[in-house]
Amino acid sequence: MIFELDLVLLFLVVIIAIVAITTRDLLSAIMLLCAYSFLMAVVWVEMHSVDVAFTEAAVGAGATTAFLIAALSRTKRWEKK
Amino acid sequence: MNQLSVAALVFVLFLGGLFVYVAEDIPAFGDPDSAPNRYVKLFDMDATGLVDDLDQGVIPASLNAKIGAVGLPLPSGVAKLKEGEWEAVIIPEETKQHFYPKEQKYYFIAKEGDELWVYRYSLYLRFVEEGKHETEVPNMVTYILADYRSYDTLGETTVIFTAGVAVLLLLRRTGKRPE
Amino acid sequence: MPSKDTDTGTGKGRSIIVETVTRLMVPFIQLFALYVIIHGAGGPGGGFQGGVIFASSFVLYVVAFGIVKAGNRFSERANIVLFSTGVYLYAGVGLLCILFSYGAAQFLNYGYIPLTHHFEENRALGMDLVEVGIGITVMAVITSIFFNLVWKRENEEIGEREGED
Amino acid sequence: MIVESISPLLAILCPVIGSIFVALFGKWPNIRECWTMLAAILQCLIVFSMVPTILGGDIIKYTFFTAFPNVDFGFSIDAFGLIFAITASFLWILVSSYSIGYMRGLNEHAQTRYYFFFCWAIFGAVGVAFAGNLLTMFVFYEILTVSTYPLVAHDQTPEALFAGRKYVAYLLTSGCFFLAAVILTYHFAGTTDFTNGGIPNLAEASRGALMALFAISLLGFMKAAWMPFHSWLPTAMAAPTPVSALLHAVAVVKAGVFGIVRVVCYIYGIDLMSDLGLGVVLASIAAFTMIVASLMAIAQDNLKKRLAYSTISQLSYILFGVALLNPMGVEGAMLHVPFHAFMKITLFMCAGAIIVASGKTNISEMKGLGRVMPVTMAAFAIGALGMSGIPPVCGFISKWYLALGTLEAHSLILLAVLMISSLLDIVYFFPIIYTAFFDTPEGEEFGNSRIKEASIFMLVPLTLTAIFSIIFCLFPNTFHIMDLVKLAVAGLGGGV
Amino acid sequence: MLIVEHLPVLLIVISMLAAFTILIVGWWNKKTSFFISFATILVQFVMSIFILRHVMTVGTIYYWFGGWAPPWGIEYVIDALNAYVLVILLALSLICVTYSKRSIEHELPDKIVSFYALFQLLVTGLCGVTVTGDIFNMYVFVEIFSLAAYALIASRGKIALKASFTYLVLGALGACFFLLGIGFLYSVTGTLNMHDLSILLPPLYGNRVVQAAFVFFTVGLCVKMALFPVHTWLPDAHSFAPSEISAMLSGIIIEVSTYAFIRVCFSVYSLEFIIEYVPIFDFLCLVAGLGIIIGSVLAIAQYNLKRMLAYSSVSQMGYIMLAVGLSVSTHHALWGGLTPALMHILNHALMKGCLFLVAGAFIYKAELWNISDLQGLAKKMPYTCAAFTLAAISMIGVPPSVGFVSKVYIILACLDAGGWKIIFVAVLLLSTLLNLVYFWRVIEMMYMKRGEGEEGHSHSSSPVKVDEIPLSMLIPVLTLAILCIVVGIIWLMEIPIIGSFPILDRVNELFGLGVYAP
Amino acid sequence: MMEWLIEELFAKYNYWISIVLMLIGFYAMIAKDNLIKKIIGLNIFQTAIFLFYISLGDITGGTEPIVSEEMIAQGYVYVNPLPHVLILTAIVVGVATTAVALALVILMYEEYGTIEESEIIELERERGA
Repeated sequence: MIFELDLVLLFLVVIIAIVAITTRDLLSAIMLLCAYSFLMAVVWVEMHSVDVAFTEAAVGAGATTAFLIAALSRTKRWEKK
Repeated sequence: MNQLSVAALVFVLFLGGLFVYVAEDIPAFGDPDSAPNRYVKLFDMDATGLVDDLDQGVIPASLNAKIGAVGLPLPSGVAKLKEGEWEAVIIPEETKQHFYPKEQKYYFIAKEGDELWVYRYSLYLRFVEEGKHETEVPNMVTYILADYRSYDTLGETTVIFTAGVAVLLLLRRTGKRPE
Repeated sequence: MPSKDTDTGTGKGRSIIVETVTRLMVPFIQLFALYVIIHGAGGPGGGFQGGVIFASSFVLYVVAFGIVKAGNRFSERANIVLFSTGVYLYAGVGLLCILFSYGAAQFLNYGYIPLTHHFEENRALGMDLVEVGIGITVMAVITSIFFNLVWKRENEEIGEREGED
Repeated sequence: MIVESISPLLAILCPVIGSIFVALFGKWPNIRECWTMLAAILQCLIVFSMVPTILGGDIIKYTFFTAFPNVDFGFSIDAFGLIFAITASFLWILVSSYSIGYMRGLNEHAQTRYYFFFCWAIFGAVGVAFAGNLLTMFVFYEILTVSTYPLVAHDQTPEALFAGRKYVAYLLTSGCFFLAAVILTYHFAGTTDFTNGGIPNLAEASRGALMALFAISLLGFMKAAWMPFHSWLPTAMAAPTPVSALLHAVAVVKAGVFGIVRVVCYIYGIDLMSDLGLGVVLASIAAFTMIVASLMAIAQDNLKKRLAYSTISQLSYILFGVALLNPMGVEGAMLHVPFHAFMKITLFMCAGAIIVASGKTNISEMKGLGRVMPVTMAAFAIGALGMSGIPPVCGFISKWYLALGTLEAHSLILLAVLMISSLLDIVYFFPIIYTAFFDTPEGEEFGNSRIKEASIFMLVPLTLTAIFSIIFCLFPNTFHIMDLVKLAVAGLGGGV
Repeated sequence: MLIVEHLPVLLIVISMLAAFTILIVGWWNKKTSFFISFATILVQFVMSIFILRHVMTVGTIYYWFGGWAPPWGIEYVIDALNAYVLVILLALSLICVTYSKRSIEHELPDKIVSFYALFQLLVTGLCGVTVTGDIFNMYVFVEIFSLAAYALIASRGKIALKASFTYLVLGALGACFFLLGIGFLYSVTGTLNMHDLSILLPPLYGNRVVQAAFVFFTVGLCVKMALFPVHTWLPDAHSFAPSEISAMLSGIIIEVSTYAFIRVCFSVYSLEFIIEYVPIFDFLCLVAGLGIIIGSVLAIAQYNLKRMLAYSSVSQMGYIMLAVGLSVSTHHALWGGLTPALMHILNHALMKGCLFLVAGAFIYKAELWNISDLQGLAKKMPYTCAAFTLAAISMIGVPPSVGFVSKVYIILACLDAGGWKIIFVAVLLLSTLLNLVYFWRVIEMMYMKRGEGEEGHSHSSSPVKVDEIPLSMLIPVLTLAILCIVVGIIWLMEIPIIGSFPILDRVNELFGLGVYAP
Repeated sequence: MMEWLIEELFAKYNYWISIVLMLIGFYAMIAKDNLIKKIIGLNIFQTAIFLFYISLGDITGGTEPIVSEEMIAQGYVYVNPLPHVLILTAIVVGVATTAVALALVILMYEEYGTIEESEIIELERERGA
């Protein structure tokens, strides 16, 4: 565990999460969620849980994002208000 | 700012307060001796007259009685680790031999002052030390996932199956596709 | 109405480069997925991750070629059979343990499946079987969910038209 | 002595089996009504067969099962219960016969439903009479309430629906209080069995708790129509007349009064009641109801409404008697249960006969009716005389005992109340008799004598009850009623 | 070969396998899916009765998955409580699946296969939650049945989608809290087995993490069981789901969540913790009391029949939780401890199951959603209406129905608990009155209001033609209605047969309830 | 104060971050009107819980839980693999929930033409009236 890297990544994760729920463009929110998942996966690799990180990268950043984008393609891209 | 977000903020603050209240007692991050990672304390008892018995591999009756009172299985033998520290194992009864774990490291006994502190080893220990021999698989996560807790994994697979059927039910293409 | 830039439906604006690269990539992705499934015992990975990666190859195919073409090449019936096959494999292995030990062993006690003569190796093989089962189910389900999410009613007409070509 | 016997079960099963056959033969009116009559007669015979045992000083018991420790779900029949059971089951026969005439006469709809729930109502009423403890009583009490709803709302007109709704609202609300009373009694006393002289353990509870429990129990018996919780009863007169007759003069309201007597005499016991000073409370409620209901009756022009208020007033006589907490008073009260039933049912049947024969419901329209319907009006006159306490009709006897009771209680005020109330009874009944017999008829119908006496099915029962009302006065021990009452009162013990 | 040892797992696994099979076989022949589902649930039901018998005669069943001893592997533990809930659960599922044959063919003709697959998965999940002895395993199965329930609720489309989504968000939130609770417990004890947890926790009761975990479990499960302040998902979800699913939701799903709550409270934690460290039960009583009143009041305001029943469920959950809340302060052998709560779990399943199925029958027959549509229906559908009346009368609490029995027992428990809890007697009585108001309205509408075109006293004019629902729907409805009365009498009779007191006594004994004197 | 900062806030920074993330996700789930945003919030919430679990299993100076003879020989400590297993399961549950939720969202869009919760409620009210 590299403590400084860990801290920086986690702060980045928090910022991305905040931006993801505040942005009005849903597509970018989804991409931010993807980035969030991916960074989280990096954090986990860094915490020695490779399997979980692998899964999160495949599922959180991959499958979930694909699903969200698929759903978005059939609904609206922009949030109201 | 609508009503809902105010309510949500209140909830969030409440939840945050709860977390702050809790945080003090959560084991420190990365602590190798925390409960999930090492052992959890069961009880302590007066050590007088017990140390010799333990050293000779005999389990004192008073210790046994106390463990039994808690409701855990009784140890079958004790091995000395070093001065003031012992380890107790459980060997299953003859009738239960087809259950896999043939010998279980279960208790950790340490002498602190004139008290014996009895700990229960965490699950971690067995997974790390015995898993490889019991399953012939090097990846711990895999063997816990697919063997020790395989039933959870069956459940998990059923969850994803359920999701698949659920989406089928909800969104199935109604028209016939040309083949 | 859906906005254009997120439209995966009709496969408008197809690019020859993307298509070619996808054609090249898909087999490799699938190979890698198989590797992950099989290699789950020794390193990171396993049925679940492999299944998702396998499914992602189909996702890539959809992105490159559009849902209509992908949908035409994709048998839903086979997919639904795969849905169940994976879980069958898992639960079946579990039940076999009971059967082969004449009720002495418990559900999912892999050691009792007489694949080899060695109890521990049986366990390892049992786990591999189970991982394969997970992989199949996850692959089929993720693909199916993705296809279902993307597929629009309008696409059916387009699909029919293209089918006639 | 306690006699274990299956006869209460048989008695209670009669209406149930009867109702099944009624439902099965709904398509054939004659067979259907035969079954009703058969069940009624059979039940009455079974009930009468218990009289010797009870007169021998025994108690008949039948237990289904134990619901809670010390609370059996079962029957236990003593003299008082038997009086009520005799009244209800005997009058059922007469009312059944009367119903046939009434329902056919008016060509009513949904007659099968009517007879079906009629059976169930009797089931409930006899169950209340036989109940050996509060819990059992509660069960039958609720069955009675639910099964009478379809009868009250029988007409299905908005008015009848309103009446039904009001009826259910009042009575099931009071059912809640009854339930609370049952459970609280059990909580305090550890049992809910009716015990001569009251449950001994109950006295150990605190005064306040007992007071509150008594209030809850009273609220639980809104069926007794004591004021100010009486308004469901006049409204419920929207029901067909036989229903009003049997259920509102006999089964339902009597079940309420019966319950209060049970609570006062067999749960609290006379001694505890006077210790707590609750007799005064009950007496004042009863006195208030007697006077006010009589006054309200005077104001009614609708015959059935007037009878309804009269019922409210007369029921309070029973409460009044019990509230005196002395043997004479209780005796009067217990006698008033069957006597009032016979008299009031006569009156209601007459009212019904008038409706069927002439279609008249208001008193002011009945001028000269006595000339074309002499039998009916004569019976009515007998009933009215009895109500006012004039010999030789049985109302006199019960009132006599009540008056003796007030004297024994050394309370001139209560005697005065009784007297005033009787006077008011005369005031609201005599105009009817006068109008019917002595006023000159108006309108043409009388001239052509298009109005005739009602059918024989109706005429016979009402004549019979009128005759019985007189017989009860001349021979108070008919059906051993007097013996039973004496036995019941003697058993109460305590200060009695 | 001791088959009975394997019954708990076979119960779950055949259910799973049936779900998988339905999907494949149904692809070729739609009709088979019903029969597979029905047969499976029937077999499961028989198994569950065997399990109950075994538990009552021999003792608790333990099952170690993969042969791994408990703290390391997953364990199934079946004691009296599990077995009791299991039997109720499968009985109602059996009835619902019988009922569903015709109604699903009518309502969702092109989705039969996936409907039954999901229904089977729902049953699997519920059984899994019920029999497991491992807290994380419980979470997994909670998710299985929740996912199945989300999809089943939404299967009718339209407004049901919104209802289902709300349920999904709240349900997922609840599940997340549950997961967090598990994490907290794991962080201080390092184990996931319930029995193991109950051994390791007592010295740690003062630990804030343990207390917070309890709060998380409570909140998470309260969402799942729709206790009053977090009931908002329930009315929509119950009213717009297909009726057999509404019956399952009201009759079983929220009850199984209650079961999970009881399990966590008394098996993982203990009486000592609940009384001394986090005295949450008094608060729970208050909330439940509030829920009883508010649920009933809102039910009165509804004009849609199923919605009214849904609000009534909110109020009935209040009854159950009130009884659970009182369980720690009562100590009479008969109505102490969990007895009233467990009684009402069965009773509510019977009554509400019946009511929802009848409501479904009206929809099946003539799309009658609103109470005002039911005018004079009793002549057209006499048996269905009779069933409704019986169940409604039970809900009101007229003796000797099941509703009456629960009410008596809960009131006795209130009195036993004493102190300020006596006010709940008033709450219960008031709620009875409110029940009366909204159920009587329906009964009156069905029986007493004249249908259109019906003249005054006209029994001779053409009688309304009887137009009943098919037999496969009628039999389940009537069975439940009759059970409402029969079970009520059985409860009162205290006779020692399956489903009566010995089981509940065993449960109380297990948790040390009913005799505890504070 | 300083001590508290170091011991509670700093030494347990992982927990704090995960708690903050949970709160963010929780807030989004309740307060956001857009249905997809709610789902995003749900994902953030779940992932935060996963982070919490993974942090529990970590051991300072530990190594990946893949057994090899050399590493044992060199005296490495493995991190606790059990939370990883639990989280693998939980991730799957999360993606399953997301998929069903998205299916519902799509259907709702087809039904109502919007994915804002308040608008859907309003439309529904209009239909009911």
